[in-house]
Amino acid sequence: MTQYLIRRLLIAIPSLLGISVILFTVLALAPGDPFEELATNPAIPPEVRQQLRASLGMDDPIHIRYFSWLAAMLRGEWGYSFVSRIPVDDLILQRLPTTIAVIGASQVLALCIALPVGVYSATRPYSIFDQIANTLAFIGFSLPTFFTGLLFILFFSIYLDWLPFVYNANINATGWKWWWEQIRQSIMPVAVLGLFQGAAWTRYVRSAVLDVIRLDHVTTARAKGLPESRITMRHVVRNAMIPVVTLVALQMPAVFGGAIVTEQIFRVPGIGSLLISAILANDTPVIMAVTFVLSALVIFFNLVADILYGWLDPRISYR
Amino acid sequence: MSAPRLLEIAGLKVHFKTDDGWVRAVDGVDIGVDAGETLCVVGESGCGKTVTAKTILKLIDMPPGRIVAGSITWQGRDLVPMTGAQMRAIRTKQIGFIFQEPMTSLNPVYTVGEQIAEAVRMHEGLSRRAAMDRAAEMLSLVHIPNAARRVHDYPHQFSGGMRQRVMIAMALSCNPKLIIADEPTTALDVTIQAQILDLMNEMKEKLGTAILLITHAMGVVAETAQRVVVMYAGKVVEEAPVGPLFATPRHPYTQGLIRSIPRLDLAATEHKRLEAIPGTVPSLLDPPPGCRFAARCRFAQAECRSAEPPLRELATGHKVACHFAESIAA
Amino acid sequence: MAGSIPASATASPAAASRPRVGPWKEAWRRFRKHRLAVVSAVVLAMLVLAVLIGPLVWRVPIDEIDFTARLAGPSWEHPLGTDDLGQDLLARMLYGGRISLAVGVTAMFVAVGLGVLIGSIAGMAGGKLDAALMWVTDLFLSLPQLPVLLLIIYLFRDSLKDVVGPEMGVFILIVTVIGLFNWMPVARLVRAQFFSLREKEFVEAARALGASRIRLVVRHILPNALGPVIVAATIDVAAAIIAESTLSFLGLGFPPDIPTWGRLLFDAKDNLDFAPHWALFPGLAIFLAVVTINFVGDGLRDALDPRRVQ
Amino acid sequence: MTEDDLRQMIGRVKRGTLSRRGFVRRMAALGLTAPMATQLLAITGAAPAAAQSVPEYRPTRAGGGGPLRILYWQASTLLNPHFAVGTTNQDASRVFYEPLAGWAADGTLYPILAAEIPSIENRGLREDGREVTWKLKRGVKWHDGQDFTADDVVFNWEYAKNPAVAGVSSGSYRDVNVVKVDDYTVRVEFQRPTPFWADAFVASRGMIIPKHLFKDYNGANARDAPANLRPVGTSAFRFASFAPGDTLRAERNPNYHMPNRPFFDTLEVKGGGDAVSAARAVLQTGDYDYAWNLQVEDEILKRLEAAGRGRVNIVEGGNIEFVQLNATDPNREVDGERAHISTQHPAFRDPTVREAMSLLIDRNALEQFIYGRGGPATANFLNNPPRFRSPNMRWEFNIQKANEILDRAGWARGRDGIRAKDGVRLRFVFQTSVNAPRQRTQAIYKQAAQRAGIDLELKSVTASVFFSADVANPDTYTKFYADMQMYTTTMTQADPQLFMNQYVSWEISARANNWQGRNIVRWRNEEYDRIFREAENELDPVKRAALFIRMNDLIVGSNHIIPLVRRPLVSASLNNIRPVLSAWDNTFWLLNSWYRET
Repeated sequence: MTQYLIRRLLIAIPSLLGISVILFTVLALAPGDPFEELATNPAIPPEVRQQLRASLGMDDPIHIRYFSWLAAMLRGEWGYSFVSRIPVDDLILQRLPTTIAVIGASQVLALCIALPVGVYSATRPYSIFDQIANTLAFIGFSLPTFFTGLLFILFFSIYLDWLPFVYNANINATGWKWWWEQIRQSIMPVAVLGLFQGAAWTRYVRSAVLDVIRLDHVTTARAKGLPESRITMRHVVRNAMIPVVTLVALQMPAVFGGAIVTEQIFRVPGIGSLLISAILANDTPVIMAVTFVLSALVIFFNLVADILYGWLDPRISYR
Repeated sequence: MSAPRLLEIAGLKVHFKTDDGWVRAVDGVDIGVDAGETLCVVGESGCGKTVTAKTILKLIDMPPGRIVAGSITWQGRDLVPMTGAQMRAIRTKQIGFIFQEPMTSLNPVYTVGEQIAEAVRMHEGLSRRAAMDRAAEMLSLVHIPNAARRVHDYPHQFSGGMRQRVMIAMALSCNPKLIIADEPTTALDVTIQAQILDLMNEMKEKLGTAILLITHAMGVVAETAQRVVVMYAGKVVEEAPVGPLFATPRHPYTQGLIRSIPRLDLAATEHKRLEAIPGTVPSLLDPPPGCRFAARCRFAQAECRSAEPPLRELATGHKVACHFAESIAA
Repeated sequence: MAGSIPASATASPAAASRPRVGPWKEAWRRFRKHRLAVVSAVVLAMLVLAVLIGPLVWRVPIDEIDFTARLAGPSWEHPLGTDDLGQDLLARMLYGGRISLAVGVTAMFVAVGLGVLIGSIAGMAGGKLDAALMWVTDLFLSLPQLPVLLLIIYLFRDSLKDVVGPEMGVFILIVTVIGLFNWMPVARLVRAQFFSLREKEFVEAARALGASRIRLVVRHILPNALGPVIVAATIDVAAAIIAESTLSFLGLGFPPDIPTWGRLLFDAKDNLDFAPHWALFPGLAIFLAVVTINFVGDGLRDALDPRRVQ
Repeated sequence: MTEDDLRQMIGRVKRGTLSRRGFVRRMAALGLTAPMATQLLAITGAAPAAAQSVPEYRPTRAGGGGPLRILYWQASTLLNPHFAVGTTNQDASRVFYEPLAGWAADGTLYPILAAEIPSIENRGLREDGREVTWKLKRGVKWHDGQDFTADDVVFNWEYAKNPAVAGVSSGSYRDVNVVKVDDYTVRVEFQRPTPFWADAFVASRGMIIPKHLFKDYNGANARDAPANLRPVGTSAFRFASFAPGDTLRAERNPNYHMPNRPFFDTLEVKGGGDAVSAARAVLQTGDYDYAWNLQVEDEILKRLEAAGRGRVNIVEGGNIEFVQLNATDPNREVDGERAHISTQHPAFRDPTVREAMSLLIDRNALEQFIYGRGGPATANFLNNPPRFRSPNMRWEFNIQKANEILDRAGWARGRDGIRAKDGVRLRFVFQTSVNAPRQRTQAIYKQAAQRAGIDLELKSVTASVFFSADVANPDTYTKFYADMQMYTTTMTQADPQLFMNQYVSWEISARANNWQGRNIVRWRNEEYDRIFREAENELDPVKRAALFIRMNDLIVGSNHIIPLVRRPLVSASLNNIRPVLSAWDNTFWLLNSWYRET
């Protein structure tokens, strides 16, 4: 097992490097300029911008810039954002809690919807519940998130005026008041994302359970005189969880990447909106750092998914 | 019959709803099993033998299946109206079941010990440790080598034959009075088949468990059965002790079955082509009136096509459903 | 022990009670049973028809600016109302719909095509090639879509414009980029299918019969992998339509005067509370297209997947 | 209005027979802007502006006002005024740092760290306009308790002009010399007579940073100073916390150097999102007190205001949204450079075509249906300060006339309806940045042009790409690789000198200067160059105003520049909030005097 792990990690290193090279060249070639506003302000003499770009080494050839970035990266310095001169790791760490809180909560909500509904509707195929759940699931993941987001704001914030729609990262209340405010302002983004994700996963769980429910060993279990609920939980769901768990594990990097559109609409200062503003301003260090972490997570969770798969299904052996 | 029989199936009808209408898979079946007896139910695939067996423990999906009529009396109590909870108390506790496909009948993610212990703990409330010990006992009982260690192995670490032994161990784990075996050896190759059949007979001797064996292989019948029931197109056509059935089969279908067994002893000398029964099984959607074997029966008369032959007892324990059974020579 | 009874060796002519049903007829029969899929297929057909025939029937020009009829609600003159420049929304929806749907479908073919290709190569080859292809998949999974899009549009837009004209040029660009970022799930799916199907007996049997590798893939393995690929394809169409609208959300999509559904929704989002019709109709159109495609996909999967039991 | 009429009126102000406000109003009627008029008075010795140039501050004690919550749709990322690139970062720095003086809305100088406004009377200002002496307020403390002295002011000059620091405010400090007279007096010396002397240490480029925190970072490491993210200033609010790209929080400075100020206890400036949701958060749901720079269709703002919770503030400024017709040919490459200065635009070199283009844009529709109060139509490029606004320019929207002049000039309609002459087709690429009102303007322009046989291909480029200075990127506005383009150019100073250098020939943007030149339309005119040089040293305000008016007439008359609408500063605030706003300075130029009407 550990031998397998080491081998997988060794493979991960070149792929991470490969990704960073390709990413760096894409960014270097892409247009866009972190000093956009500098250009429009007539009062600023042009050589200031020249000087600034030179000081940040933005005019050197690509490979030199890449190796200097890589060297800094290996030393643990992730560099400074061109736009705000703030160390990139501070930027990311600062936005991490919000992203994990909001996007993480939405994934948990999605699971809390998908698992019970998926299993229940699969154990009663073509019942009324199943058809309603199935149709709602379809509707759920066919609605684009930014459309539902807009409708939520229109309905809950403007017409009913229940919920604030501007996300405030640091609320200055304490104790439960803080929690209440936090919940009130996160309900909508979490709901929008959670319902969308939940709908997609419900369908997946249902089909996974349906595949297992017809297998012979389930009839064997029934022949053993086990109660229906026990059969469903221990025998059906336990087997159906194998593909579902791997799917959820593969989805984890998206939690870090944040939902760019939802964060834009609800102004959640998460990693997603940081990435967007950095991309539009071609702020290379920030983009490289965020995407580097993202790709590391993608590879890491691929490994986690495989290990989970092996742990859950004894038939898989690790050579 | 003096003491009530262990199991008495009377007039059982089980129909399945499909897009094209109701399939009358089992259409009035009477089968009885006595304690400690091995009864074989034989017939071509699709004659309703497996449905009958599974209906005893209500292992068929309802819907689309439905018990239309008849009763299944087990030790004096009719199982048909029983609730789920009552049925569960009987499954494996009193009636064990062995499935046809050992490769897929065990849950791949639990060890064989856990799967056996699960039934034992359910029915006899043993602690985890005691149940696992019982499982190890059962595995050694069915001749699985160093059972104490292998009880912690997973199903995919066993061969097909071994897995069927595990299934047998599981079925016997709560010392049931009757074991229903639905074609237990069909999926196995011949050498393993014999071992499994011997094992089941050994279990019968040791534990006094009655066996209801479902098969389509006349060889298996000859090898293990004490009494035989022959089914055709959802009905019982002949019932007799094994000796008289092979010696003096009364129903033309049974005669056809017996004649179509390749005879090794005669093969060297007579070079006869194997006999086959012409025609195919009638559709169970709208079965023809009268005797269902009429279309394929050499002796069929007009009456056979109109009136349904009742199951008549020609000799003690030997019943036949054919108007002209007496006159048909062996 | 003794031989078992073969099912009657000679099938007599009377046996075949039901007419010989070809696989496609069977698939159509099962598809018909999935009521919602049929309804969706009809709605989808109407949508496509409306988008194709519509502009011929409803001849109002798409960019006729009429300040007197600004933000008017649905009326006889403007069945779907007007936007803030008084342009007729029905005409714009019909014209834009043609592009949105085309983007969705073409991007899906690009994504599925690439996915199936890479998936099957990885599935069949295995070993080093498989590892390399999976590395490429991981790479694309972690590449942020936007900078690549910015780069590709910036690099190729002018050259493409001279060749095929501005609108078609951007169309090809956007379809390629969306396709380039949606093939990975399909590739993974097809690869997994290949690994499981490769060991199946019928594949070995075909190999035993001397089938060449390509024939094996095309005739035997791919048709069986069809079910999940179709479902993935339908999801891809939906994702492509949504991606196109997200691109206009950031102003990177088609030129501003091409009213795709995404662009209409983006323009309308600020007036949601005062002129809801302007945002609702494109939003509904996107939703309707996506949900019907998904239902049809689900129906197709039930029809084409032999293992699927009623 | 002749020069001596002017002198006669100034005399009456001195003798007190004419009030200052009356003089400024007459000057405005004459076309003299308020800021220049007051400067005029200052030069000729009339009394400096009294305190009445800003609204009255009613609260009677400092603090107790609770939180002040402000919303920006563009988040601030940096708190050092000398690196503050955009208005967002300048405003964020202004929460903590203060200049010697700021520009009030009516153009008068308002003393903040200065004890008084220099003028001829208090000998702050020398007759020949070559020297200014600032007297500093005494007893002012930095937030960390250190004293504010002249050393800080002199240090700011050294820091700003230091090329290694590469500060954005270097333009205002490079060609001046600053001398410390004593601990509370500083003298600024100019090389040449400078009519617009209030540039160094004033308003957005004049914020003073503490010497004791920045003296070790006066060089290449300027950007790594910790104080860049944890400012210590002299303003009414002290630093609390700062999440770049998201929220800035500050708390009341208890020992602030002005009595009874500030009114509010805490300040929160939230960034991110878009303009419409910012407007909604103030006008509709009232979650925030003030929303900055609402570039939103007026139609939407009017409807949001209907909720009655807040109102829209319009503050006139110098920004202008205009269209440029490329003087050079963007489609021909001359030694690797498109839109090369040596080429001439095949179509736009014909003045009739340019005139037709100016006739085809319906400015009235833009004002009425797109920009509303946020964009009054204008025929001039230079609109503010009012005294520089030329009375001679007219605009007209007349498709029929455009068709006539084009026909007369021989531009015949081809089969496809597009006019052409000697192989040149009137088919233009019209580019701008991604922005809702601009996309609407493009649509309106395209339809009108179509009716006149001219085909416009619309192109919209992401803002960060369009306004980029990246040499390799073909889509930047300075490269102008298109026939027409449209954007807003900003005027940050109350003086047009820097604003009008966009059309002098030595500023033409080309590969040689990495496309840094500000003359993007590549328009050359000897007369324009000559009078621009003259205006740089012209002390006499009346003559200088006339020069700038002539420059405006020259460039607008050529129709290479088609001004569309003025772009005043638009913001929203709750009904009970009393902000102090000015177009010539940052939003928070007088944050200490904001209060809430209870």
